[in-house]
Amino acid sequence: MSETPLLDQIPDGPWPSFVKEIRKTAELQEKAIKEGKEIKMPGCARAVLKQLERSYEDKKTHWKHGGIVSVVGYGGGVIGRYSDLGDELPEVHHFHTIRVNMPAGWFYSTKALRQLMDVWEKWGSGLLNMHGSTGDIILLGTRSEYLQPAFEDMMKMDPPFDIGGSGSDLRTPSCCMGPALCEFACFDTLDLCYDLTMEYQNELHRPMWPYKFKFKISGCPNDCVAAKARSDFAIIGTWKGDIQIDQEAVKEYAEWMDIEEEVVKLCPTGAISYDAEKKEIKIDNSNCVRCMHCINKMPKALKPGKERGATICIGAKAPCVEGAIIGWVAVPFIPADELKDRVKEIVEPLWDWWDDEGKFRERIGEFLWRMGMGKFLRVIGQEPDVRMIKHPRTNPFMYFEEKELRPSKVVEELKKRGIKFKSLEREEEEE
Amino acid sequence: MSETPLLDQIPDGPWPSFVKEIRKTAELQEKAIKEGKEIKMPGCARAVLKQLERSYEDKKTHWKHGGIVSVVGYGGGVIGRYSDLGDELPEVHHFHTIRVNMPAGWFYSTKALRQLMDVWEKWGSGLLNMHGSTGDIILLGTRSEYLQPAFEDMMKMDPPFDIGGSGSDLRTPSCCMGPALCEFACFDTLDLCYDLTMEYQNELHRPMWPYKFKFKISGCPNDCVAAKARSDFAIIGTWKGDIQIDQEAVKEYAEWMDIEEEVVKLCPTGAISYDAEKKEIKIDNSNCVRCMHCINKMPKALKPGKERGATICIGAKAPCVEGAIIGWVAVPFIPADELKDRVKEIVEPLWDWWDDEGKFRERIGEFLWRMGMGKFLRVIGQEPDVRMIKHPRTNPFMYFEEKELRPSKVVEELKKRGIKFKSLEREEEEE
Amino acid sequence: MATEKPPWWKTDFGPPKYDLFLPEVIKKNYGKWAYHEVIRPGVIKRVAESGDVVYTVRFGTPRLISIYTVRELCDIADKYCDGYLRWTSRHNVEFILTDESKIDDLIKEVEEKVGFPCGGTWDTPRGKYGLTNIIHTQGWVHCHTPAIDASGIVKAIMDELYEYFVDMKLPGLCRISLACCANMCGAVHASDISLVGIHRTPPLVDDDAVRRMCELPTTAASCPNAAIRVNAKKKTVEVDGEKCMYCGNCYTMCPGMPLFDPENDGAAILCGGKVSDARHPPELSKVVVPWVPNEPPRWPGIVEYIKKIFMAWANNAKKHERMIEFIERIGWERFFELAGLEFSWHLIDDFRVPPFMYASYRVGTQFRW
Amino acid sequence: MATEKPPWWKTDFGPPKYDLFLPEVIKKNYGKWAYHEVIRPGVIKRVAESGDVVYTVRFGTPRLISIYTVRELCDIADKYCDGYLRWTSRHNVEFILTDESKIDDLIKEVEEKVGFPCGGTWDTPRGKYGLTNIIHTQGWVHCHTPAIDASGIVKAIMDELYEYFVDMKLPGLCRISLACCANMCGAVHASDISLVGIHRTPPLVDDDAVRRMCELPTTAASCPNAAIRVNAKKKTVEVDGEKCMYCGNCYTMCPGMPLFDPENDGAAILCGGKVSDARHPPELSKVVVPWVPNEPPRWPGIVEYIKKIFMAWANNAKKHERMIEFIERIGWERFFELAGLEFSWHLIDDFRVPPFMYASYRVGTQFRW
Ligand code: SRM
Ligand code: SRM
Ligand code: SRM
Ligand code: SRM
Ligand code: SF4
Ligand code: SF4
Ligand code: SF4
Ligand code: SF4
Ligand code: SF4
Ligand code: SF4
Ligand code: SF4
Ligand code: SF4
Repeated sequence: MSETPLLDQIPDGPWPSFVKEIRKTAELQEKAIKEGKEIKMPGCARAVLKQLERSYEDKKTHWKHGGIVSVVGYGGGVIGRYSDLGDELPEVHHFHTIRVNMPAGWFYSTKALRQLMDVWEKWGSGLLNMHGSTGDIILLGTRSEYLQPAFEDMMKMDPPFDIGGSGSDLRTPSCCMGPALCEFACFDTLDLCYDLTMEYQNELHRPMWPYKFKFKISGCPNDCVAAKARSDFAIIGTWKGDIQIDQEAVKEYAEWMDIEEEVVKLCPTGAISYDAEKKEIKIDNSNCVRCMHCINKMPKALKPGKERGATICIGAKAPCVEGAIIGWVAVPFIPADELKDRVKEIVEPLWDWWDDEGKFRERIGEFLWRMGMGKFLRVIGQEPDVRMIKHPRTNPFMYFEEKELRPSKVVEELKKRGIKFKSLEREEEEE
Repeated sequence: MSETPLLDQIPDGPWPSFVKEIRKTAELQEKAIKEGKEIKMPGCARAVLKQLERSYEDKKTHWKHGGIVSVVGYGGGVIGRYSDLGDELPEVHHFHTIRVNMPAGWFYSTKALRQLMDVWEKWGSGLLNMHGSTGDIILLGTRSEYLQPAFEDMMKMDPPFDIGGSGSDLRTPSCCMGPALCEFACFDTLDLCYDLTMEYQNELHRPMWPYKFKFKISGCPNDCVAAKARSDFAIIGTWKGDIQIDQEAVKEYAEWMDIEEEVVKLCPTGAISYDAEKKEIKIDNSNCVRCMHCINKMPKALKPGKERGATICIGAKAPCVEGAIIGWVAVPFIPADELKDRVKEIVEPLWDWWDDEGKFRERIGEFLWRMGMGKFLRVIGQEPDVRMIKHPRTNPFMYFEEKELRPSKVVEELKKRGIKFKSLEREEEEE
Repeated sequence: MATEKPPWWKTDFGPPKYDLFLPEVIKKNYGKWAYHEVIRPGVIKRVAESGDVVYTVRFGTPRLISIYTVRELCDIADKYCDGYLRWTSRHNVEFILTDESKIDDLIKEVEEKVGFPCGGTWDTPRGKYGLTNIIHTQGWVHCHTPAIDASGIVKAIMDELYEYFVDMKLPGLCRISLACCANMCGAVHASDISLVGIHRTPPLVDDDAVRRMCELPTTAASCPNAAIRVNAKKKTVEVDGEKCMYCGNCYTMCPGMPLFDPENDGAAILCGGKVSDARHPPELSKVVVPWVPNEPPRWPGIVEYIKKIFMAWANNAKKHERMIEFIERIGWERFFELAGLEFSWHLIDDFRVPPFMYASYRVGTQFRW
Repeated sequence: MATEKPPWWKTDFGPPKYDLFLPEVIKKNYGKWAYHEVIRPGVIKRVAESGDVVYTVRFGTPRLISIYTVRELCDIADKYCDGYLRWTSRHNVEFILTDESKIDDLIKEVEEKVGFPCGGTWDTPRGKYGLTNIIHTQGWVHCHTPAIDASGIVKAIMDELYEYFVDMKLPGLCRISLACCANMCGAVHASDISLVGIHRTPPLVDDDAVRRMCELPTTAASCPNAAIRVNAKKKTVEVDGEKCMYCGNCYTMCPGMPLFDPENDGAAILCGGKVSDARHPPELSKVVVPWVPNEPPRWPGIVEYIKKIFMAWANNAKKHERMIEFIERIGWERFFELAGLEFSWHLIDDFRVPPFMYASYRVGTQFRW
């Protein structure tokens, strides 16, 4: 009888099977050992299957709670993991993962990938996730003592691969394929992603904040890396000015597309009209909210306006602790050529402030809820803008700064009594 | 020079002037005194003007903080008020208001009104608000010692007028004119308002809850007493079944109304279609959200469906303390003929629970936020319904009752350790 | 005090029953109205299933009125309406006639004798809307917590918008309301346009009054922002001015916490609320002007803002569009531009207490069976 | 540990620069793409302004793969694509071809040798959408907090919905995702359909582990519901079972707070979230099924619910309508009916912590200049 009767049912069905991948790894690693390759975690893949079978029987995980492991010089990037079946299955007693910082846009040369696979054939389980949810290459399962040599081998690759983020640090930034393959990209996503990653290597590798912080970068509002939902700081391509129209191409689409039904009627603000006679469309750009729908429908005919840039949405995260957040508009527009500088000018004082005043395990979104947008905008030097809100506040409980008050006896008296007024300024640090 | 140069500017302009009303009162009361009428608060109206002039100069109120005054046998209905200019203006040193419970729908006979005016000519300032924001007749300004005789004179009227609510009690219920004048009324608003007012005289007159509680009753979703925004417990007429259509009347409207533009296109769910040829409309009633728009547009042609009743919306209130609330759907439908009974069956256990567990100054809406809708629905014996929400919850942080759990070792062990599980039942009162 | 009560003594007898106050024609057609038509501004013709017809004629009032005015109204009701009259839910008075030919005389008599203008109706079938009265509160005439006056501001605004009351020339319904402090007795939290009195300075604690009249822990607990600390030693409380949002809750609970500053009190202006479910579900009002100072007796600053907001809507809304429908169509961005308003950080919500379920609970009565 | 580092030693060198990994044709046309067309399921033709054309061919993967599989993919990329390949943001692998005639061979080779199916694309111009891969997380393969497995459930669902991956016959985009616990590493909070592992019993405190490994105040403070009390005497913590919502925050902070119950752990199912701004702004997912038990290895209960929800949409949505657009058109009432779901009190929000600003902050990028 099979040792894994439950898992045996998984390769059924047309979708590629992860169980098959684990089996294949087990078999080919055994073969490689026979061929004399140096493999440090023999039997590991097979043990993974056995442990997983046990989980399928017991309906629960058999991995124990975390554990701190790392490589020299780094504070994060490795997730410690131990099995609670370690006695039975010593091959998976340690099963740490290494997060490897993927290249921007997940483009690879086979040359580089092969080298990385060689490292992981030798030092690890031979299993990996392409990719982790944050975007890293996740090398699944090795022992504490192999973490360091595995990383050292990565250093020696050409080009070398570095470690990604984990813990309360900057997480590995990711971006959509943008200008590499997509006609909609409003700025160079790959370049910005690389630039930020390189600029903030220290923040990425040494957890030191109240909690994690994620950048994600999409070239347009379609948001193909889900930045708006999954990153504390989302950089989303957009534009000002008129959508570019090629009326000839409109005519081509008109041959087979019901432009009235599928474009005009689906524009969320009714900004488009279509002249069925002339087969031409007209856009009231002052009423366009740049949702992308018309452009998505007619990529050959329509292009984003010429003044390109990005919107910053802030605060997105999963529901723990204070509820899930989709990021909200914090900076309506930064011109494309100012992005690298402006993002840094915004994020650095923000980190600084959060680092000082954020609570343990308080994400930026929650922190800003607590501190208020007024103060946030002051900290990052951004003017308030109606574009930041769905609608203005519904309660009259507004604060006023001292400088907004008129001189009066009451104000004098309050000051005399030492009452401090609300202020949006950050208090100067005590030296 | 005038004693009230600022107020003198108020009668300017075409809108009727409250200053003129106060002056008129002052003048006519003086005349009445000369004619030998018994008037207990002479000079009061004129003093009101003087004090108001001072407020206009100083840009602040000159009324002092509250004060508890009442009539024998009642805990509320009178708002105590003293002037901080009492020395200068002894006529308004005391300036308490009496809230008089208006008749349902604000219908009056002149006979009754005249009697009430006589009472107030004698015992009060001669000024009143028709009406207060909750709906009461507000008799503005008298002295503590006149409260009792004024009320006794009201007792003696034919018909007598009773006192309204104030403080942490049931507030004077109000309702729209409903069946008395309006073709849209889905149930008898006046009758229900009167019935509830009479049933809960004790709750209305003796403050004993954590905070105030308001009933407001509108005969249809147009909500002409703003119940949805202004009452803890809003009873809003509605219907099930098909909107009644008189196609002949549709044809009449079609003569001058652009039915396509103004009715069809403005239906929020696109439930209406119009056959311009036949001049007939068709309604997909399963998709109608009973917004009233089409009926409002064509009152002669369209009528609410035949199965009449009401929706209960709960929790509305002004922003203090926890933010303003528009009531949310708590009971989607109660048939018209069951309203009197069902409302009482719902509200009594609710009061009981709130009274027991509500915090001081916690309105029902805030209380239910704190306790959760699950428990509330159990308390009032109402099944959860998708009609209560705009959309289901966005977080996975649900509670489960013990009876919803499957038997398991963990559950056994937790119980052994004395861990109590979440429960929606109200704890039995300790005797 | 269980003294002997006189024979006529009673309590809890409740309001007079409504049917005592209904004219015969209403009793007869009660619940059996067929339809209505607005035949001219202020006058609604109501037709019953029986064929009976009544005309309700509506007049604006300043709400705060004299007993002598009420008597005058009674005189007129006796003359034209068999001795009955009613008030509406928005401070207007209505006369119910059965004889169409008397309408002109009635209107003339009310306007001339009492000085109340006929109007305030809206004609949805024809898409012609009048402006009705402003719901409002006590202000400096009676209350102890107001940051602004009520009646005086209402008068100034209605003088300015008078033509819209006596005529029906607006694109949609527009409800204006006013409350003189954040308690919002005028329920301005769901109006097309509204004003609320706000303070802008923390309470100036009157230690003496606190000691005499207030329970310290209750006073501290009354603050939604936990800005009040008990100073047990000095037997008083202290306010953290950086946390205080000037809501006045503490003053409601304790007379020792006044927060009046004539120079800094004033009004916030809101818009975009509604109550009816017609087309668009109910909505809370949103603050669009954080503060306008008190300028008695005619409040020109407030009137100007209200006019700007009102006209931005009146001139640009489509037929039947209420403020929020209009704004949602054109966007808040465009609305701020059109109305000439400035956006500032005050308008971004930062109140610590969140209407959380609110974000997902369904308000209003729009749903399907 | 400042030991001497070898000469090749370095840290913080960062990822390889992306341009090392771009094929020539991309470098040449970088940022200069004109338009694209989906020429068949899985194959996108991209035309550059220069007139150059590339074809991206997309294949589904199980995400958890073998180094040997990667090598096989590399072999194929060497053969057809000059040694380059890429992964997408949803676990799919893409080959970029310049020679249209090689597409068939490439697909055949991947499908036969590696077993990965070609598909997962969507063609918005033509309004024909394919289903793409399921974003998911570690589950029982690696994590310590899961309430469900990840890969096994994904496999069961994708087996069931396979035909929609390899063909483009859906009315709109549909993103499915899965996270094995409320930490939601799969970011299921904004997907058309999603699953999240949930626990249903409070932590069974392991006093011993708490003593050894946890700081008591931190553990207590980690609870969003203040359900944890420090028992200083016993040097451990106690949980108030009535307040606990089984979120697992305490377990994340302290290994002594396990909350696993094989019989009562399971999945909640959500729907109606989205991320793009296309037509409708981004939306959070909403819970529509409070709990489905774990039924390894094929999770028939979960699969059935997903299928019901998916088909209710697929069969009834209009062209381009995503789940939330569809539901908002027909109403949640009708949706629960159509999908055969039951409404229960669990689905009414009662989480104490409110996304308050959220209710008014604008999400997404829809606004006017
Ligand atoms: C590996 C990965 C899941 C995967 O299978 O892909 C992952 C795995 C873990 N996440 Fe995550 N998260 C991963 C992406 C995410 C994402 C998605 C994203 O980044 O786009 C999210 C949601 C977005 C967000 O950041 O909010 C996410 C939200 C969390 C949270 C909740 C954070 C919150 O503020 O709500 C936790 C809890 C914590 O940090 O204590 C968490 C914690 C964890 C831990 C470290 C478990 C723990 O409690 O300490 C998991 C380790 C699992 C393991 O044994 O391997 N993980 N985690 C993803 C990282 C791979 C990579 O680097 O590429
Ligand atoms: C007289 C009246 C205003 C008016 O001019 O019409 C009024 C006047 C006062 N209200 Fe009010 N409220 C009046 C209707 C309302 C309404 C409107 C309604 O009932 O439709 C509301 C908003 C709806 C609601 O209930 O939330 C209202 C919400 C408040 C609040 C805030 C309650 C809250 O939960 O947010 C307070 C504060 C309090 O109760 O401590 C309050 C408190 C007060 C006090 C008693 C002042 C105080 O702090 O103790 C005012 C006495 C004023 C005076 O000197 O005459 N009043 N109050 C209204 C009652 C007249 C009547 O009986 O007909
Ligand atoms: C008399 C009064 C009821 C009462 O018992 O006193 C009343 C009477 C009528 N209302 Fe009203 N409404 C009255 C206050 C209200 C209120 C309450 C308020 O403003 O505080 C509302 C809710 C306002 C809101 O949503 O903010 C209200 C929202 C409506 C609507 C919804 C219109 C909309 O587009 O939102 C209708 C339907 C319509 O006319 O289209 C309506 C319709 C009507 C009709 C046509 C009903 C009928 O068939 O007779 C009445 C005459 C309309 C006219 O004046 O031309 N009534 N109506 C109230 C008059 C107040 C006044 O003096 O101006
Ligand atoms: C390859 C990839 C980007 C990457 O860097 O990896 C990508 C590629 C494209 N996306 Fe995307 N999207 C990719 C993930 C996403 C995501 C992220 C996600 O799903 O987690 C989203 C957000 C989903 C959401 O809103 O929940 C996304 C929302 C869109 C949209 C918006 C469609 C909508 O109706 O909401 C478009 C526009 C369209 O096609 O109509 C779009 C359009 C496109 C276009 C047409 C862009 C272009 O001109 O090339 C690309 C090919 C579409 C196709 O497959 O037929 N892409 N796209 C990602 C493929 C994932 C996969 O393997 O399936
Ligand atoms: S986010 Fe926009 S630019 Fe980036 S790949 Fe998607 S559609 Fe293209
Ligand atoms: S991008 Fe969106 S909002 Fe703008 S015109 Fe096109 S469809 Fe309309
Ligand atoms: S709420 Fe409805 S029933 Fe009552 S008066 Fe208004 S329109 Fe008529
Ligand atoms: S009542 Fe409203 S939702 Fe129903 S059909 Fe008429 S306009 Fe449409
Ligand atoms: S709104 Fe405030 S100030 Fe005005 S009457 Fe009500 S409690 Fe008094
Ligand atoms: S005014 Fe409001 S916020 Fe300020 S101290 Fe008083 S209760 Fe607190
Ligand atoms: S979702 Fe939860 S269980 Fe799954 S990988 Fe993330 S932390 Fe682990
Ligand atoms: S599971 Fe969550 S709610 Fe329960 S005790 Fe732990 S942290 Fe608190």
